[in-house]
Amino acid sequence: MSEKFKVTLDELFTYNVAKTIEDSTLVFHGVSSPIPMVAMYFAKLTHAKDMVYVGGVTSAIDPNPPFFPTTTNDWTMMQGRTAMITIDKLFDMAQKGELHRSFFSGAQVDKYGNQNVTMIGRPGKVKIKLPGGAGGCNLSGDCINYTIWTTRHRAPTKGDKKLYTLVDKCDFVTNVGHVTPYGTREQLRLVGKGPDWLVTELGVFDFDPETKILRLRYLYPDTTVEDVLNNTQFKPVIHPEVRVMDLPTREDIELMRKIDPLNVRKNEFPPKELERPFFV
Amino acid sequence: MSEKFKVTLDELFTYNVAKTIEDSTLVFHGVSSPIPMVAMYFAKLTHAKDMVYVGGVTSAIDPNPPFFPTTTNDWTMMQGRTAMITIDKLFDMAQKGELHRSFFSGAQVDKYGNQNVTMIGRPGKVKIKLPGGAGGCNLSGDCINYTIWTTRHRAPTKGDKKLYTLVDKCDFVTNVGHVTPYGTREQLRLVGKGPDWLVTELGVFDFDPETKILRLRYLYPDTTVEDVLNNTQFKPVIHPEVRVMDLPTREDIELMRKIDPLNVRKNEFPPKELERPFFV
Amino acid sequence: MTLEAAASLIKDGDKVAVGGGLCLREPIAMLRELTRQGRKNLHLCGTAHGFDVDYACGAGIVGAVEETHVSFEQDFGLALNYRRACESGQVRIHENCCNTIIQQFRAAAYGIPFMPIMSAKGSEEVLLHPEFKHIICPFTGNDLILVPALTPDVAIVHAQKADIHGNLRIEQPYVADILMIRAAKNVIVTAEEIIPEAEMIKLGPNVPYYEVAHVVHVPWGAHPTSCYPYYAYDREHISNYYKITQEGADAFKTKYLDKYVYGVKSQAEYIELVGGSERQKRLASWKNGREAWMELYNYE
Amino acid sequence: MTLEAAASLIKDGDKVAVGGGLCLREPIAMLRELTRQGRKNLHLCGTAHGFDVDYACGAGIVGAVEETHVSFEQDFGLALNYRRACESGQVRIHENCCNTIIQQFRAAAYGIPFMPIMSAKGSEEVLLHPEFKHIICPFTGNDLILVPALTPDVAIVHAQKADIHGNLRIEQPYVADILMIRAAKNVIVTAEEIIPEAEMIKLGPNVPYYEVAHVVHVPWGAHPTSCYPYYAYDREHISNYYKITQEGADAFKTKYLDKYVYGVKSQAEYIELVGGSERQKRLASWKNGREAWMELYNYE
Repeated sequence: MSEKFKVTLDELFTYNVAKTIEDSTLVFHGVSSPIPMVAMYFAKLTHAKDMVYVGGVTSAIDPNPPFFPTTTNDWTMMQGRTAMITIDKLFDMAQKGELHRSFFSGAQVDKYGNQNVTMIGRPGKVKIKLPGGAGGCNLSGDCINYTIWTTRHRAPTKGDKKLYTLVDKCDFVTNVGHVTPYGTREQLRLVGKGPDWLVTELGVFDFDPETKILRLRYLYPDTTVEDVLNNTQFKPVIHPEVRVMDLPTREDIELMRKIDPLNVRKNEFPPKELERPFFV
Repeated sequence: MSEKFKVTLDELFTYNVAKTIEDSTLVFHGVSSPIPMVAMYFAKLTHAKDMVYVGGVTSAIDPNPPFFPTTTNDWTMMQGRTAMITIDKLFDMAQKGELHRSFFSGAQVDKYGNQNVTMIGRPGKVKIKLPGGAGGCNLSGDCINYTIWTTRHRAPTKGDKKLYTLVDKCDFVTNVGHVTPYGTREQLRLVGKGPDWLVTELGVFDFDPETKILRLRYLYPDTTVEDVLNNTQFKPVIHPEVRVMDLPTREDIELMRKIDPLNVRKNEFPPKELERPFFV
Repeated sequence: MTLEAAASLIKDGDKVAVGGGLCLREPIAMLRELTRQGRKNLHLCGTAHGFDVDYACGAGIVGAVEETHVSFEQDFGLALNYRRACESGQVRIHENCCNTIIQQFRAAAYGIPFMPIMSAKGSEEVLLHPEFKHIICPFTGNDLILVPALTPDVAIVHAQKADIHGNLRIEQPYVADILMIRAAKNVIVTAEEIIPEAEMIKLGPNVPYYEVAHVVHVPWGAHPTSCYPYYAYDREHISNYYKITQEGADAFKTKYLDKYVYGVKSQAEYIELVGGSERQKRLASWKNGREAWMELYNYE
Repeated sequence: MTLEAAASLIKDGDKVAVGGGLCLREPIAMLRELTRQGRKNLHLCGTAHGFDVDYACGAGIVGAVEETHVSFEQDFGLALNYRRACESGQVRIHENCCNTIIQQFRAAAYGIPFMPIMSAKGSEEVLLHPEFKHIICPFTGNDLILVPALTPDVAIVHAQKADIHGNLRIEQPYVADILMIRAAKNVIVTAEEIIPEAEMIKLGPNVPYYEVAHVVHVPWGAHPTSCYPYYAYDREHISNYYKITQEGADAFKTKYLDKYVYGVKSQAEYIELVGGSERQKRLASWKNGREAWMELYNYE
């Protein structure tokens, strides 16, 4: 196929999230997670066929959802399942070290991968009450690894200052990254090993093994290191071999569109970002 | 009906156990408990119709067993049930203070109602390994009240000494009575209030409110205070109004025989005891 | 028992565990009735919720929220009544985390004073919970957080099926409902259907009667959240609701509460108001296959 | 996988959680195979058991018993092989109590180092468990016993139905099996029936495949204990077994082990030996109604 096939940001983004999932692992997504929802099922149908797929908040095991709904706690997510477990059991599995991957986001993500989903401001001085972390505070400690995603890396300017999502320090730490206000994961003797990937609309990061600071690994075909630096409050590590990400195939994208006919994956993006043109 | 109706010891005994069950309570029996099995269902069908009847080890709620089997973990005990719970939940209910009554026995029962179902001898010097308490060690602490029963009150003579079941002090305390080797129930802050009845083949006891020592309340039509004293290693309190127990009606006995066609209730008795003649 | 009588058993200031979660099987009819009765200062607790908590904050019946998440997810976004109530200080923020609160319900259900958890260390959510304790584990030497039993005064749950004795058949996902029922001092259930005891026994209740104090028959008691298989969630109603919440607290009172809560005297009237049998038919149409089901999420 | 291969995964000295209980659904075929393979010093743990533990003590494969009760109940009485093994010191006595060990399995299943319990205080069973710790509860001031996670090296369970992936359908009563499966490092299941995955999904597995390492198809794998609905417990076989145990350890070896264990090479041979299809028909006859069912308990 030599013709160019047009894809949109949500598709590349979801593909990047899917690629953080290894085969033969046990994987769960939480609430408010359209992109992980689609990415997990996509991974299960492509490179991670032996993944144990815990279908979100309903805790169905290996469902085949007819489509993805706009909420994570819907009977669509239980269709075609192999088994049901209960949420308390899911959290047990995590605490026991059996949950290999989950997905968390935040209104703020700091350089060590801590996330804030609780409040802008501080207790007693709340400026914006965010939705809350659901299971994130526990699972970010317990699951072996997790993927952070945010579709709001690009920092808008308000008056004379930029409003960063990737901040030097979170107003409030809900979900724990590598170095928390109370010490490192090792000092805290947490069960899991912490976040290993961050996917944003500007790039894909892992963590520098030494400093535990976010490290830029991949760019989109239309983003530069400078774009990333301009939209990040702290100075991320730049991987010496930073390059444009591997792109999905046309078949990958067709599959993604087929499994997500309501395009719930697009709901997470500011409309303007979806206009970015990509071709595979 | 003026004719005399012949009944046997197992029937009077089971009737006495049944009468320790109050209506509108939640009641459970454990393993190796033919008499409580029959007594509970009998109570449910007679004076305790609103009892929540946890049908033994299967944890069926309000079963209607077609007959009583010779073991407590049999599908007979799940027939005609309203619901099933699991054993872990049963123990939760007890720990939470929701289990009103259970039934325990022992190769030894001491004056405070402690029971030994673990060993004759001491750890490291085991003379007879008894079956073990199953849930008794926990439940004797947790359930609100419980009934002790033994069909071996009568102490046989071996050589020059009597082998007592009702002993001054247990070789080993498995299930806890009112005063344990480690203090009183109040000192230990246990959830339940302890045993309130002991039914034997010689009499029925409650506990002296002051001393917490077993107190003889009722005799069988054919037993005397002296019989009881001769077969008890310690000196029980004798209730000032000790008298012969209230007897069941002919209809009661007919019902009991009907629900227990295999006569599992008789299994607990030395054959000779079953020859004692009673009439109602 | 009537919904009015059942709601009257809940007192101002009670700690109330709310069943269901996010868009699913939330006891909304009960919350509307509590609003009509002028209940105040309820302390809501549970896992990840949405319409219920946002509604109750907007209705002014809440004094504290101990849920783990309140939003309309990516469908509509932040829960605006909840935000306003938290940001103004009207509602005390006791935000919790799912496993933490599950363990707190477990401790209550199990009759023990606390549960140890391995996580939450490093998170500032513990700042919202001065009642948590730390110990050095006598077995591992690890620093552990001990989270105390959370015993709701009452759990309010909407179940698919109940019988008159209180046996319940709740369909998956249970969310935390079965656990909350075991943890709470008192359990009040609204049920979509009351079925004969014999039928319930055949189905196999997953909550036995003695755990449930009161059952009220309330068809569409979870609307506008879903109560499958009877109805999917009413995205159109929630969309309209959300737009009203965007207009502010006053608009919420006049356009939503006055109409859908104070303006109706019974659940039957409410059902008529939100679209009656036509609407009921539409929300049951998810059963007609993938296309029909998708349509319910796609009306705009 | 064959029974031989599955049994070979269990090592001398392993801590083995044994499924079922008393007269019900015990993994006896697996215990016989472990006997043929000469396994030694197994540390058995579980709740209230009977034939399985008594058999295993008589077969000499046990080094420690951490069950809560071992007997033939009032049907036959004390478990004589178990008694001999305990009284001779061949088997270390770690007798436990049902709720205590359930909480220990829970701690392992939940991934926490311990559970607190409210009871066992005052009982001397704690003398058999020096690993228990006491603390003063930081919430209530009450003295609490902390019981550590009990993580079996392997759980051996006999299930009614499995599929080839390891999804299980275990019928009530589960006893502690589902909990043990979650607590153990490794899970080996013998199944009465292997059914197609589609049928399993329709029934709804109560143990998902990823919790089970190995499944072996072993019809009559629980005999002589019951595995309803396939067969009631074989009281005649057990009565005969019990009489042999009354004759002493040597008689048990020559009259029972040599015949029913070492004398058979396969489960099919075993089934023939204990009565073949006639016996299978008889033990399935409980389904024919009350009289037939009673007859199985009444043969003497």
